[in-house]
Amino acid sequence: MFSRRRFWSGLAFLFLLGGCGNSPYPTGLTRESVYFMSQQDDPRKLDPASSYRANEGQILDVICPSYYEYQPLKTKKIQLQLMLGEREAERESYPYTVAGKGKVQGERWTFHIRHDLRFQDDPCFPGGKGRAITAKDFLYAFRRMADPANASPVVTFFSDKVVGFSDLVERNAKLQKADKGADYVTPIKGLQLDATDPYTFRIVLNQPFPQLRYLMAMHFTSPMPFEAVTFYGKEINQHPVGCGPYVLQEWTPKRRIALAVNPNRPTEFYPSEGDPGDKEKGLLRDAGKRLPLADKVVITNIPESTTGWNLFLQGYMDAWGVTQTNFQQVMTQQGALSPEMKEHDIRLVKSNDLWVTYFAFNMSDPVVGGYTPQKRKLRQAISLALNSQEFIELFSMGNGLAAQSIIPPGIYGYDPKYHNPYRTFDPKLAKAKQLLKEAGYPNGIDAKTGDRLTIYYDNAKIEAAGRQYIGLISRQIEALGIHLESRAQRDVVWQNKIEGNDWQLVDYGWIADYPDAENFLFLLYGPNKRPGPNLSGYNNPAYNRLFERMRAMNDGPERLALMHQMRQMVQEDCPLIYLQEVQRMSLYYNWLGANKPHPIANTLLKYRAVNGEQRAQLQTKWNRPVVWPILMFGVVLVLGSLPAVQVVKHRHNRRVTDRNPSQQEVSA
Amino acid sequence: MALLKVENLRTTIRTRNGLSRPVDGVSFEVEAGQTLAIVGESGCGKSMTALSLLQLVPEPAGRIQSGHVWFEGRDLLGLTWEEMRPLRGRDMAMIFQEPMTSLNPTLTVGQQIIESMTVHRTARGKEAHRRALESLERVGVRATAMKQYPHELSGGMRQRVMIAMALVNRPKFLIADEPTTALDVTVQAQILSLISELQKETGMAVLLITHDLGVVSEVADKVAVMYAGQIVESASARELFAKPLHPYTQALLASLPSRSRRGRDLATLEGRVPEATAWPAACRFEQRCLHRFAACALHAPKEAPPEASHPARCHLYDPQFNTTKVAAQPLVTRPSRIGTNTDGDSGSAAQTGQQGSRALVEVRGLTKDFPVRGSILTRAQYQRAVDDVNFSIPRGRTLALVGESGSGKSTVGLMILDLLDPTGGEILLDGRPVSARRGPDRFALRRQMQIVFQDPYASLNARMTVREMLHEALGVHSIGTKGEDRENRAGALLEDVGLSRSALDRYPHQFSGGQRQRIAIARALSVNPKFIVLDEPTSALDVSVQSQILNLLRRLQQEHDLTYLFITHNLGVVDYFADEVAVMQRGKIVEYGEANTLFDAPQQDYTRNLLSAVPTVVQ
Amino acid sequence: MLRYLLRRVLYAVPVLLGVSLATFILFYGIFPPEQIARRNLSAKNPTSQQIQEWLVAHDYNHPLPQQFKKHMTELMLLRFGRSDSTGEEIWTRIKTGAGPSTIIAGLVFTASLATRLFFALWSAYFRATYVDTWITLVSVFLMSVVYIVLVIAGQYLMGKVLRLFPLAGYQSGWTAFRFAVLPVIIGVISGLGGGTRLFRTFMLEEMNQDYVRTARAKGVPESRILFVHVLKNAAIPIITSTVLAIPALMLGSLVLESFFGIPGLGSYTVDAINAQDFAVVRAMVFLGTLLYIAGAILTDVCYALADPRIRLE
Amino acid sequence: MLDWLSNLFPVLVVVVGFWSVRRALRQPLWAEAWRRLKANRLALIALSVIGVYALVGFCDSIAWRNDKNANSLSLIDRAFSRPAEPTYSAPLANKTFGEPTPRALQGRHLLGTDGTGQDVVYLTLKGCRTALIIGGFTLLIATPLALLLGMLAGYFGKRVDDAVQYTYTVLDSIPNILLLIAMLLVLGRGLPQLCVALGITSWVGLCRLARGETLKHREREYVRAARALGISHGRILMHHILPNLLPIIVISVTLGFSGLVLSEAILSYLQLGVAAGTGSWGNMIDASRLELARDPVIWWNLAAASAALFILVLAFNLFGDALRDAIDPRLNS
Repeated sequence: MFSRRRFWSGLAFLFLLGGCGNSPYPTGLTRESVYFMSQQDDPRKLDPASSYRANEGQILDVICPSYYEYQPLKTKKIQLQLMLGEREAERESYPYTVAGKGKVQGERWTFHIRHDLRFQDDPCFPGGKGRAITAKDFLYAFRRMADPANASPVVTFFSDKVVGFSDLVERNAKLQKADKGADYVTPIKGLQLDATDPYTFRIVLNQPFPQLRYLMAMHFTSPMPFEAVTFYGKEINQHPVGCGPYVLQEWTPKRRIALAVNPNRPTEFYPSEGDPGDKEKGLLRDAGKRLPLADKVVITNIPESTTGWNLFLQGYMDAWGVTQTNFQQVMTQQGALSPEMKEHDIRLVKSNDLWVTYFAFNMSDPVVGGYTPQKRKLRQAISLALNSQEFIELFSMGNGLAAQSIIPPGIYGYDPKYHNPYRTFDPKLAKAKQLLKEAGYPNGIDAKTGDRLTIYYDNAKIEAAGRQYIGLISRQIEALGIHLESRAQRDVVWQNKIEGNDWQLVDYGWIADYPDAENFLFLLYGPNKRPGPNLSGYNNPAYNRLFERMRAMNDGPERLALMHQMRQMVQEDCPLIYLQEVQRMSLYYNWLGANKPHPIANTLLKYRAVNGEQRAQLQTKWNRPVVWPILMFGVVLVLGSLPAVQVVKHRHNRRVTDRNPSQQEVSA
Repeated sequence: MALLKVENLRTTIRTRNGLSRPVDGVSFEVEAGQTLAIVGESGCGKSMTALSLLQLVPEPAGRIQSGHVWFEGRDLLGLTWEEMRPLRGRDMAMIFQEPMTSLNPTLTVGQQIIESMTVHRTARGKEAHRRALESLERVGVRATAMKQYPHELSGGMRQRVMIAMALVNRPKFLIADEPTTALDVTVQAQILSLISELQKETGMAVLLITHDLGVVSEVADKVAVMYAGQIVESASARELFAKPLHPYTQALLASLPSRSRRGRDLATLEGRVPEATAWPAACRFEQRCLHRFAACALHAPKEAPPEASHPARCHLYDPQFNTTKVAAQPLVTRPSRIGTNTDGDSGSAAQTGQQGSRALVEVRGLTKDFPVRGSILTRAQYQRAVDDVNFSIPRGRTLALVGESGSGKSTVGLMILDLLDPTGGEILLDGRPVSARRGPDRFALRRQMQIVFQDPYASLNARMTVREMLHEALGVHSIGTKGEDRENRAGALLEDVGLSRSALDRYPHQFSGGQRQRIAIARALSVNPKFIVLDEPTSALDVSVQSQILNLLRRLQQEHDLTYLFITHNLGVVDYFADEVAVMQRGKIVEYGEANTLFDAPQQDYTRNLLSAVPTVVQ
Repeated sequence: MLRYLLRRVLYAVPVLLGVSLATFILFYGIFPPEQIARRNLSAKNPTSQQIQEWLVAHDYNHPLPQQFKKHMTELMLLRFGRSDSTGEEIWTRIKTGAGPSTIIAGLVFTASLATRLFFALWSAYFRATYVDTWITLVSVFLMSVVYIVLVIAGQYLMGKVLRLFPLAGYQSGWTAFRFAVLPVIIGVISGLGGGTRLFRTFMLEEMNQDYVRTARAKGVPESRILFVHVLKNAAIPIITSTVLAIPALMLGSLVLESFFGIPGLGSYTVDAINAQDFAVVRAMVFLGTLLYIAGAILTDVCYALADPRIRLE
Repeated sequence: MLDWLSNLFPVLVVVVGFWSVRRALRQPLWAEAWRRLKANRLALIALSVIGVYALVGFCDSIAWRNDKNANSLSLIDRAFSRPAEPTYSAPLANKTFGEPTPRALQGRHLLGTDGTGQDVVYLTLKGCRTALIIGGFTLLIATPLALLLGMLAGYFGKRVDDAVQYTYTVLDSIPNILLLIAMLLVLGRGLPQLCVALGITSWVGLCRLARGETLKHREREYVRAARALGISHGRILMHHILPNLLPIIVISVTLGFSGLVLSEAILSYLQLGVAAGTGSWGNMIDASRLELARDPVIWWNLAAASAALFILVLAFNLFGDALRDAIDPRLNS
């Protein structure tokens, strides 16, 4: 039977092709000094002016570094260190005149960049060789942010502070409407080149803004060659040209991103000091080695987290996070790494994130918003009903702190001793029920109309875990007798609702852009209301005044006192229900050199060291294919078919008559 | 010794309704060079007998229970499937009724003929090809057909190919299962003569299965009449037609329409063949037999001894039961209800004389084109199906429209009824044009003309009871008042066509073919039409049922003063029934005239061919 | 034949016009571009000015009739433009995605056809025996399993437990087959039940035809009847049903590709769904239609090759 | 008031269903089919399984409020909802599953609980209604549309036929899944949207079938006879042709039903299924993708949902097959 033979030989052929095991990488690659990681989402774009997503930053920041960067080992007290800068920027007071306002106290910052900087080699440069970098390239990056075509997400950080920047933005918008290109020529007062030194530039601000240093550590301020912009045009999104330790070697959408060492990279070394205890942990082992440590980084796109976790277990990913799905397997009940994982050559690292999650009330909503005592009490009651601990247990495997205020640990101003009276959960809900009654809703029933109070919870939690989340919050709030109606929508629809101010309760998180309390406290600053970062639209003039004072200050007791005052106000008004301060648990294979997560730095890829030999050995050991079930299956199939052959034989020898053969003989 | 000797063959088939016994103790012999015809109504087990010989009964439901099939001295029933296979197609070949479906549509004619040889290793390669060509040539198919596919050939050609394929291995025995039923009369004649020629050449024996007594009388040496799974009578052809013994054979012969029976009722066989799952225990024909007497309902007639030259399985010839020793006389047709019009012409001719001047239906220059192919992008091309047809039918008379299939007969009928728009020409009913009418006028027309179709299975809506059908027809035309009045009318209609009122509550599938045709006629009559188009009303029916319907139609014509357009290809029926005949060929009327004159002295070659091709029973 | 093909291709034009009209109604009538802009901009707090800017940038800023003209001509000329979410040329992604998709879909297509045919023949050959019963039972069983469960279970078993194939990923060149095996096996199994049963029905239908009886009467052996006579005739409905299954193949590649991280057109589409990228979805709908129509024309050609009764003119 | 209305609908559906089945059984075709079905044990089992699902779906559709401010609870809610647990628990376990410190459960759960602590048996039962609505409601949209257009096209031919054929050729040329995606993208997530989108994509097949059959029947002699009697086109379509199409319609609907139910699961994977709050097997299966990666695996969610789905689809497949055999026109004539 020809078709049967063809089938089996075809199957055998497929096995032959697939026979070289389950490694998703080319043979031999895992033996080399390559760091393998995965991303669930493909970066949408890699352009320093507009990339904003975390998975984009992680790649972009090692290609396009900035003046400053974060010291990778110092996480107790987050510190900046120089990257492209030659020395610390000089900050000086700079009074200047504004029409109608008179003299204003501004600031002038002077930046001195390194002299040995060169862009990576790229076809956009003449001869394909990267040219030297000057201060011009830094200012060019600023002007790109002001170009509406780039839709830079951080343009507001600068437009209200850098002198003349907002005018430029407006001018560019007009130009775009007239179908003309943005203005890259007209000088603006806030961005100045030094007439004599090509490696110096100055930024003039209309107000004191000590946080500018942090902005100068973000990739938005990374120097940019205009050649690349001209050369790649609209495709610049896919062709970042920088001067960092790595260059983008391959980007196959949805498949793989590969980073290779940049031969033109500035000389930099693994730091030789860290937090106390880092040396004991071996974190300083590579001190003084030239960066980057790994020759290559391969980022594979794995949309399914299940698949990614299994690939990690097979040794094909070097690092992975502890999530709800793998928690049981990874952790013991005491919160330590499970013995199986230890045996599997895995280590666990815990760290804090500058990430706080909260529920926000819409302060302009007629039901939950407003500043009357009744409305306050309603919010306080709801706040009391929500048990952070349960959320942490369920969704963060018990890792994370029940947040008491908006400022997370690691930021100056965090107070471990502070307990928010409205975030202290009491299972009996006595106080909450009392407050609800005082708010006019005894047992959740509107005293006036007799209707049950319904609160709408808008969210984008359409996937499985989200549904559990909704279930939990419903249960907790409905314990008060209030009816919580969840309106789960696709992310964008949800965003639209928020923009349209058509919401009552949402949950949100804030990850720090830079490690300063201002970056958290501004979430409640009135003028920052939507489309600014102030989601709830909280607008308390007293708070606003305090915030404006606090913003310009350097850290110190005076600033701290202001912060406490502000905290007290927010506590009573209760526009937000703080949920948790997120902690992270990461798993690393031991073939990966010592490393330390950092709450905010995006440049960690260059500090990853890999022992490829060890990895390759273990991979082989763990991934021996199991073939016998397939063979068994085949054998069962063949054995099962054997009687069928008999059936056919039988069929050939069948008679259509039931006649008794003896009868035949008689008549014959 | 006979080439093939069948003894007491019994085949059963398991069905949903129980065990069916289509072949129930059949014995016969065929000598080399001889043609044995097995005749009988449908449902008598003829085809299953043929299939049983080759052991091709439908499996696994069908089994051969007992008996012997001796072929050249070997008992075939002792052989296994694989032992039997070399005999099939090599020593014993078979051809089937439907040449359309019996050939593989995806293999060329050549491939299929050559396959017959290669599977038996009788020839291969060039030799096989040569022999295939030879056999095609022999059956009169051009050599180019070798590379053609069955659908590219006409029906007659396909049947020739089937014969070529069957005969290429020079079998000793050929089974022909209704080989000409699906073919036109003229083609039928060619095929039949071809088979007998080949038989003479090769000396093979032929077993011919057919229901057409005409065919039998033309080609068979011996005839076996089969009824209800048994052979009831067998004799040489001449003897059988000259002196039929069994009442069944007699009835079959008597029910054949012919000119000699014109104006009289045909003999009918009431009832139908019993179900094969429940053959009556005593005489199986007893229920329908006009000669039955007491013993018939009690005892099964014995099979005649094999030596008998003209055995008939009937108590009449069994001395034990028929004590009067009077053999049955050939049946005399029962006297007609409408008087003794022994001379078929006189009655109606007289009528014609009175009314001949005024035609009820007149057709002038009727033309119909059908688009052959056409889409948005190509110009449609047309084929002329009906070409300038003219005729008129006087009130109360019958015009027969005859011709081969595809000659445009039915199209004319549909156009007259305004069911199809004519391309040109005009149709007058009572002097007023039909197709020009609009609205209520057109609707009123529906009451005046009706149609009865060929296939009694397709012409009744399977999802409606007879009552629903009749009430709908009455209701549409507001005949009678709702309720009891219509109920009475419906009942009366049924009684008029010879069915009982109890039929009202039943669905079409609960009736036999003949009964269905009666219902269709009742439906047509429900609106009291003046004119009925009969589109091959009997060609799907057995001879015995055909005679019932013809009798009915004749009676109704007289009682209701109906005018008929009788479309048919069966010239025997025309000869019996029609007053005038129009012969159609390729859309045109080639000959038109009074029936008797035309049949006696056909003017056109085509008509002559048609007439000569009709096999007639020589009694 | 050539004339026929030309006519079929010409006939595809009004159909494609209809399809682009349908997409126009869907994406411009029911869901106007302002909404698209809103959905794409929402992460950055759209003001009406921003929406206008976005519409200008993505060339949506025309009055409806003009937009209609533009939409129709661009689709007809296969100018798909740029993605709404990433601004990338859609064609470049189609070009890179076509390779993997073709490999996966092509392998699934041929392998399923072969396996279905195999099991159907097996079933027909052993009809009315336990082999037939089992094949039928397993087929109905497979038909009732949800595709997703099959995918999940297949990856779990073959990739994780047995470690035979890479769990996910893709590489170009010959090594692609390594990554294709697992998805292809799953794709094949998913369609095996329905396909086998259907093919078996076709074969049994043919086995009841008169010409089979003729062949038996000719003494043709059963195996030859099945493999020559029946198979050749059953090929006709099989071809039709196989092409009718092409859209189902599309569904398969959507799920398979996104699940196994194969960077083909399927996962591109799924990403576009998640990113609310209307331009890409629009382009993929049109492209899918084109492929489908091409497939239908191809079927007709195969049909004519398999069935001598049909002649394309 | 609203409770009454919303309860009236399922009752109406059931009453109309019963009424039409009873009426049909008086017809010989269906009576005969039913007689044959009764002899087929597998078909009867399948039918009773479908009956059980339908009963669950029906019970889940009958809902009322305890007081005017509470959520309305269906019979299923009242009978099967179990105390919500904190999180996962294994079947019949007494402690939670997958937490650092397992907590005691308030009750036992036959199939365990899901991440929100909901009883899996309860969730699975809740999925019945969604599945039946997706299958039933979609067919309710698609079937009349398909029949109307198909029969008109087949019966009148010419322009009508051209228009209908063009419409469905266009729709059919767009691969179903892409059309679904495009529509759901525009319409948004939700049960009604899903039904509409599935309805629009699934009428084509039936329409084509209805057109072909009508074309065949139009040429049948009984239709010609009816026309010869002067019966109006509308009446011929409704009383003569439609009853003759019913068998194929019933078969294609029966077999199409399972396809629709299955497609919900796939659309859930693409995040295009029913809204998150609506209990559906597709959503449960989608959720279990993550649960399968856990070790120890959380299998009961996937197992329950896919078993429920599997059994329903299997029952429909088996019943559809048996029905097809029972009203096979070849056996019928």
